[in-house]
Amino acid sequence: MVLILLILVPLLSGVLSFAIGNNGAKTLAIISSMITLILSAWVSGANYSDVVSYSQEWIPRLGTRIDLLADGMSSMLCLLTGIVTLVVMLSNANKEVERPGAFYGHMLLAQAGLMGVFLSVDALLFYVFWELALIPVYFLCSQWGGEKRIPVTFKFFVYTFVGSLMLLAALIYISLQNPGMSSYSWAEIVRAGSSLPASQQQWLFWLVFIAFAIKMPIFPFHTWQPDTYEQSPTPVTIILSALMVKMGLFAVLRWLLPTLPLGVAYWGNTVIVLSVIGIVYASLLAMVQTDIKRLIAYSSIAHMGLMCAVAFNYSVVGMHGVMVQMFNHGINITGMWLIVSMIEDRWGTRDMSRLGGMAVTAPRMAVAFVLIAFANIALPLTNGFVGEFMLFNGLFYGDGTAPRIATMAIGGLGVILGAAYTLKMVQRTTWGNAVEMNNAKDLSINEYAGIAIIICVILYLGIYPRPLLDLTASVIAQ
Amino acid sequence: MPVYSTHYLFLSLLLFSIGIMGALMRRNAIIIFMCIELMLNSVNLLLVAFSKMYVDINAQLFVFFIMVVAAAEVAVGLAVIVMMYRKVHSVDINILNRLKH
Amino acid sequence: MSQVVYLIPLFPLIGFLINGIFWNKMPKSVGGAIGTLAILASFIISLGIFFEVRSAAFHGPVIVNMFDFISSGNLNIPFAFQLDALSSLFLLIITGVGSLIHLYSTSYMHEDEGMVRYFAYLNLFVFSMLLLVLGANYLVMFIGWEGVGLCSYLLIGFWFKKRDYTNAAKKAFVMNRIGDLGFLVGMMLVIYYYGTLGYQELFSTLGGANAAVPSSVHSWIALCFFIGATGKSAQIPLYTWLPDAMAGPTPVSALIHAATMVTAGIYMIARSNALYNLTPGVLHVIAFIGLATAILAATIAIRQYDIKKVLAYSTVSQLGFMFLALGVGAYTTAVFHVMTHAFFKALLFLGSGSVIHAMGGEQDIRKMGGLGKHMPVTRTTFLIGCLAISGFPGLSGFFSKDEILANTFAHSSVLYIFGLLAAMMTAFYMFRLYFLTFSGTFRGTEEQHHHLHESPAAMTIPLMVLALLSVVGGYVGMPAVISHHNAFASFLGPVVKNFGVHHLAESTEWILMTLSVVVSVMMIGVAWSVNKKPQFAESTGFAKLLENKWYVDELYDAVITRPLNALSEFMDKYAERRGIDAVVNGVGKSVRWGSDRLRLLQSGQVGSYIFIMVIGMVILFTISFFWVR
Amino acid sequence: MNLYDTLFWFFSAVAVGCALGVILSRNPVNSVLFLVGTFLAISGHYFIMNAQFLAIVNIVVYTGAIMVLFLFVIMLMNLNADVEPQKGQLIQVAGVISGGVLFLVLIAAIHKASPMPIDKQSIDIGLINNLGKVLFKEYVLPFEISSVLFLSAMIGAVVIGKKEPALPAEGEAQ
Repeated sequence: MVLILLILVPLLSGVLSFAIGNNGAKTLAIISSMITLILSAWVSGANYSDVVSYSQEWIPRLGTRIDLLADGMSSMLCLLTGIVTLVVMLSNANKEVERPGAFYGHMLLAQAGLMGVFLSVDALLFYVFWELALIPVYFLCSQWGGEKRIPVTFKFFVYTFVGSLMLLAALIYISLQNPGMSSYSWAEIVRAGSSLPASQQQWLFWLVFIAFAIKMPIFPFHTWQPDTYEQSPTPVTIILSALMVKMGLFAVLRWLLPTLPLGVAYWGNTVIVLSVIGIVYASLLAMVQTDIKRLIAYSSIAHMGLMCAVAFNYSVVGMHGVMVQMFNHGINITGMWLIVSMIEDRWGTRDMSRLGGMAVTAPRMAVAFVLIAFANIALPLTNGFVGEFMLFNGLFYGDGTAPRIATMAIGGLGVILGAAYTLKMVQRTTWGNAVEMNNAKDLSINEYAGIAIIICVILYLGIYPRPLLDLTASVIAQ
Repeated sequence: MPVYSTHYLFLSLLLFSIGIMGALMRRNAIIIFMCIELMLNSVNLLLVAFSKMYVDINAQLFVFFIMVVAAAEVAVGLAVIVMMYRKVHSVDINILNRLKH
Repeated sequence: MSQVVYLIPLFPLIGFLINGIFWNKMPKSVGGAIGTLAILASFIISLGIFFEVRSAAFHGPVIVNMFDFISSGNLNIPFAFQLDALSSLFLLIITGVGSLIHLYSTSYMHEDEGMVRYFAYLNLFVFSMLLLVLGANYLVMFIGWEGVGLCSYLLIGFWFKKRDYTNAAKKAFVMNRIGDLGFLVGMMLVIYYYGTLGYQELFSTLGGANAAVPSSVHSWIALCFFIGATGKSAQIPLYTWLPDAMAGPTPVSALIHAATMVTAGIYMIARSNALYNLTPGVLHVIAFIGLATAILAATIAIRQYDIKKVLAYSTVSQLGFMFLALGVGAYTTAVFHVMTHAFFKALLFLGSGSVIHAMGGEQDIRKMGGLGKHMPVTRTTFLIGCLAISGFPGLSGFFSKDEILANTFAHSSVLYIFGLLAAMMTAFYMFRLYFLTFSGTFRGTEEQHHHLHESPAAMTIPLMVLALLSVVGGYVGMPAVISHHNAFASFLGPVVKNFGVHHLAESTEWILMTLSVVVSVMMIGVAWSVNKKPQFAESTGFAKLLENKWYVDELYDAVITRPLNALSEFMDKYAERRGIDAVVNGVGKSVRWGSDRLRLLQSGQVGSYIFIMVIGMVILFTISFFWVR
Repeated sequence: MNLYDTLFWFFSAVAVGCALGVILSRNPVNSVLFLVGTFLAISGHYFIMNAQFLAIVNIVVYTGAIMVLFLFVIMLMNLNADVEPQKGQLIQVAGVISGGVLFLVLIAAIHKASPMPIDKQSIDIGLINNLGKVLFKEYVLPFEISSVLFLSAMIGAVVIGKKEPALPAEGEAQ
C-alpha cells in the first residue's frame, strides 16, 4: 500500500497544485516532497528485511496489472528521487516562478512518473510511467526554459519519444509471445524474452537499448542533452540529470539485461565500446565548454558512459557499483546544479570567462562548490569514490589482461580529464579576483538547507558506504 | 438466360463506374454532382437486389435512408454551387483551387 | 598503545574540523594553536607506538579494523590500520617534522588573513598522509594518496586570488591524477587476480602457492604502482608539477617536500617490496628513471634563481636518488634517505622561508646576498642543511647518500658513476644557493636592506631542532665499515627485505666513501669560487636551456596540452555540432524538406484529387483482392 | 425468356445507355434529362423486384424533386454546351481508363461469386404496409433523426444561398 502512496502523493498534490495555481503551490510542493521522502525512506528501511510489493488488477484483457515492487535498487532510486525533489523544492523556495501552480504541478507529476518507473514491475505500467515522467518535463522546459527553448525542447521530445515508441513496439512484441492475463508482468516478459531465439533478441536489443540509451544518454545518442540542460530552468535540469537519466540505466538493469540475455551477449561489447568512446569524447568536449551548464552536461554524459559500460560487463562488484553510483551521481550532480543555479541567480551569467572570485564574495558557497566538485571527480571519502572504485573494478572483467588494462586506461582517461575540466570550472568560478562577482550574497537559509542535505549525504556515504551497499546487495544476489 | 444476383451486381458496378468516369472526365461541378447521384443510385439498386435475394426488408429501408441523405445533400450541395457561381461566375472546378497550400 | 592507533589520524582530523568549520570566526592564534597541538598530540602517540614497535615484545604487524569500507560480493575491503616498523617510522617522520612545520607556520603565517583556513588545510594534509601510511590495505593507502593530492591542490592554490597559483594547483592535481590512475589500475589488477587489497593477505600469497597468476601480471601490477609513484613522488615524466607547487606558502613546500606527499611513492614501493622482488625488470626501470630524474633535476637546479625553485629541483633530484635506491633493491636505504632528507629538506625550506620572510616576500637570489650577517641562526642552520644534503662527512645526508651510492655501485658501476655525478651537482647547486644568499654583499633595495632581521623564536626553534636532527639523524644507520650494527636496517628488517643487495668489500666501500666526500668538498669549493663575485649576465646556449628547465614544460604543452585542447575544440566544433548533431538535425530537416515537396501534391485541383482517389481505390482493391488472400 | 428477364434486360440497357448519355452529352440540360432516364430505368428495376414503394419514392424524390432542382439551377445559371468547360483529351481518356480499370478490378474481384437466383416468390416485402411497420417500429429513431437532418439541410441551404451583405467578398480581395 505504501508503494501506491509513493506514486499517489505526488500525483494528487501535482493535480492539486494545478488547481491552487498561486504561491500556495510552493508550500504544497515542499510538504508533498517531504511526505514522499519519508515514505521512500520507510520503504528503503523496510527493504533491509523484506521486499515491499503491491498488486492490483488493471486491464486484464491486455494482460497488464498494476504491479509495484520495491527491491533494493528500486527503493534506493525512490529514496534518491525523494531526496532530490525535496532539495530542489527547498532551494527553489525563495525564487519566484511564473504560474507557480502549473510549474510545481508539473514537477510533482514528473516525480510521480519517476516513482512509477522505478517501482513498476509490469511492462505496460512501466511504459505509462515512463511517458508520464517525460511529458511534464517537456512542458516545464518549453514554457519556463531559456531563449532557445522551443526548438531544443522539440528536439528533446522527438528524441525521447522515438526511443519510447521503439521500446513500446519491443515490449508489445515480447508480450505477444505469450499472451495471457499477465503477459506484461516482469517475470513473463523476462521469460518470454529470454526464450526468444538469438537472432530475434539481437534486433529487439536495439529497439529497447536505443530507448534507454537516449535517456541515459550514451554516445552517440546524446546530442539532445547539453542543449536541453542548458535551456531548461535549473530545477528541471536537476530532475532531468539526477533522476531521468537514471531511468535509462535503471531500465537497462531491470528490463534489458534479464530480458534479452542473448542480445546483450551479442551486442554487449559494442555497447561497452560506445560507452568508453563516450567517456573520452564527452570529457574532451567538457574541456572546451564555457557555459557551466554545458560543461556539467558533458560531464554527466561521461559519468553515465562509465556506468553503462560497466552495466554491460557482467560482474558482481561492477553491477553493485553501478547501482551505488546511480545514487551517488544523482546526489552529486544535484549539488552541482544547485550551485550553478545560485551562481546564475547572483551574477546573471553562466559564462565561465565572466565569473571568478566566489571564494572571496561568497565563501560558504565556494566551500560547498569545491566539495561537490571533488565528489564529482570521485575523490576518496566522498561518495563518488566508492561507486567509481567499484565501477572500475567492474570494467575490468573481460578477456585477457591487455584489453582489460586498455579499456580501463581509456576509461580512466575520463578520470584525468574529469579532474581537468572540473578543476577548470572551479578555478574559473571560485578562485581568482572578485571582479565581476562583487554584489553577491552568500547562501540563504533555504539554499543552505538544500546544500546541507547534499553535502551530508556526500560525506556520510563517502566515509561509511555500508548502508547503501547493503541496500542494493540483495538485488545483486539475484 | 435467367437473371441472377450477379447480373444486378454487374449492372450496378457498371453504373458506378460510369459515374466515376463522369466525375473524372467533366469539369462542370453540377455534372460531377450528378455523377455522384448516379453512383448513389447504383448502390441503391444493389441494395434492393440483395433485399430481394435474401428476403430482407432492412436493405430496402437503408435505400430509403440513403435517399433521404441524398436529398439533403443535394439541397446543400446545390446551394453551395449557386453560391460559388455567384462569386466566380463559373462552375468550372479547375478555377476552384483555393485548397492549394 | 597500538590499539589506539586511530587517535593518530583522529587528532589532525579534529583539528581540521574545528579550524575548517570556524575558519572565519576564530582568532588566528587559537587556530594556529589548535592545529599545532593536534599534530603534537599525534606525535606523542606516534612516539609511544614507535617504542612499542621497537620493543622486543612486538611480534609482527598489528592490524586494527575500524569498519567495513567496501564490501560487495567476494570483495571485502575494511577500513583498517596496520602498525609495523615501516608505518611507525613514517608516523614519526610525518608527525615530528609536521609539528615543527606547524609551529613554524604559527609565526610565518601570522600576517595572513587566511591563517585559520591554512591550518585547517595543513591538518587535513597531515591527516591524509597519516591515512596513507597507516592503511592496512591499498585502498586506505589510496584514500590518503588522493587526499594529499587534494590538500596539495588546496595549499598550492592557497592564495587563490592569483590565477597563476591556482593554475599551478590544478596542474599538480591533474598530474597526480595521472599517476593515481596507474595506481588504480594496479589495484584493479590485484583485486582481479588476488581478490584482496590487504597487505598481509596479498604478500603472503604473492608468487607462492597461487601459481595460476601469470608472472607478467606481477610486472603489470608493479609497473602500474610505479606509475602512481612517479606522479606522487615527482619522477620523470610527471615531475613538472612539483616546482610549480612553490606557489604555496613556504612551510607548505616544506611539508610537501619533506614529510608528506612526495615520500608517498617511496613508501608505497618499500611497502610493496614483496611484489617488486618478483619483478626485477620493473626494478631496473625504477632505477633508470630515478637516476635520470636525479640528474635532470640537478642540472636544472644549477641555473635557477628562485630560492624555492632551487630547493624544489633539489627535492626532485633527491627523490630520484631514493628511487635509484629502490631500483637497486635497497629499500631500507631508500627509506633511510627519506628520513634524513625529511630533516634537512624541511630545514632548508623553513630556512628559505625565514629568508623570504626577512626579505619581505622576495624570492630571487640575485637580489639577496650577505644575509648571513643579519640572520645568524638562519644562516647557520641553512649551512648545516646544505652540508647535510651535499653529503658532508658526519652529517645525516652523508650516511644515507653514501649507502645509496654504495648499493648502486654493487649493482652496476655505470649507474654509480651517474649517481656520483648527480651527487656532485647537488653539492654545487646547494652551495651556489648558500653563497649567493648568505655571503657577499646585499644586492636588494635599500628598503629591503633596512627591513632585514632575524626571524622570531617560533620560526628559529624549529630550524634549530631540524638542524640538530640533520646532524645526528644519520647515526641510526651507519654503514657497515663504521659500525656493524645498522640499527635502522634491522628495525625495518621484518617488514622491508632488501633484494639482491651485495655487500661490498670493506676496502671498496672506503674508497667509494672517500671519493664521494672528496667530490662534494671539491664542488663546494668550486661553488665558492664561482659565486664569490656573482655576475648575472643573460645566459645563453646550454645555460639558457637549463634555466628554462630543458623546456620540458613547453614540450608538454606542445605535445599534450595543446593537441588535447585542439582536439577538444575540433570535437566540439566539428564532431559534435557538425557531426552527430548535424545528423540528428538532418533527420528533422529531411523530414521537413520531404513534407515541403509532398505539399505540392496539394494542388487544390478537385479533379486531380478525384483522380488520385480513384487510383488509390484501384490499388487498394487490387491489393486486397489479389495479394492478401 | 420470360417477361421478368426481358424487362430486366430492357431496363438495364436503358439505364446504362442513359448513364453514358449523362457523362457524354455536352449540354448540361441534356445530361439532366439523361439522368432522369437512368433513374426511371432504375425505378423500373425496383418495380420488377417488387419494391413498389421504393420505386415510387425514387421517381418522386429523385426524378421529381432532385432532378428538377438540378434543372432549375442549370437553367438559372444559363449553362449550355457553349459555356460548358471541357477537359483536355488526355484527361478524358485517362478518366475513362481509370474508371474502366476500377470496373475491371471490381469485376475481376467478384466474377467468381456464385450466382444466386433472385427470389420471385416473396412479393410482399416491398409493400408500403410492411415497410411502414418496420420503419416506424425498429427505425423510428433514425427516421426522426433524418427529419432533423432534412431540417438542418434546409436551413443550411437557405443560409448558404442567401445573398450576402454588402461586404466585399473576401476571396476576391486576395
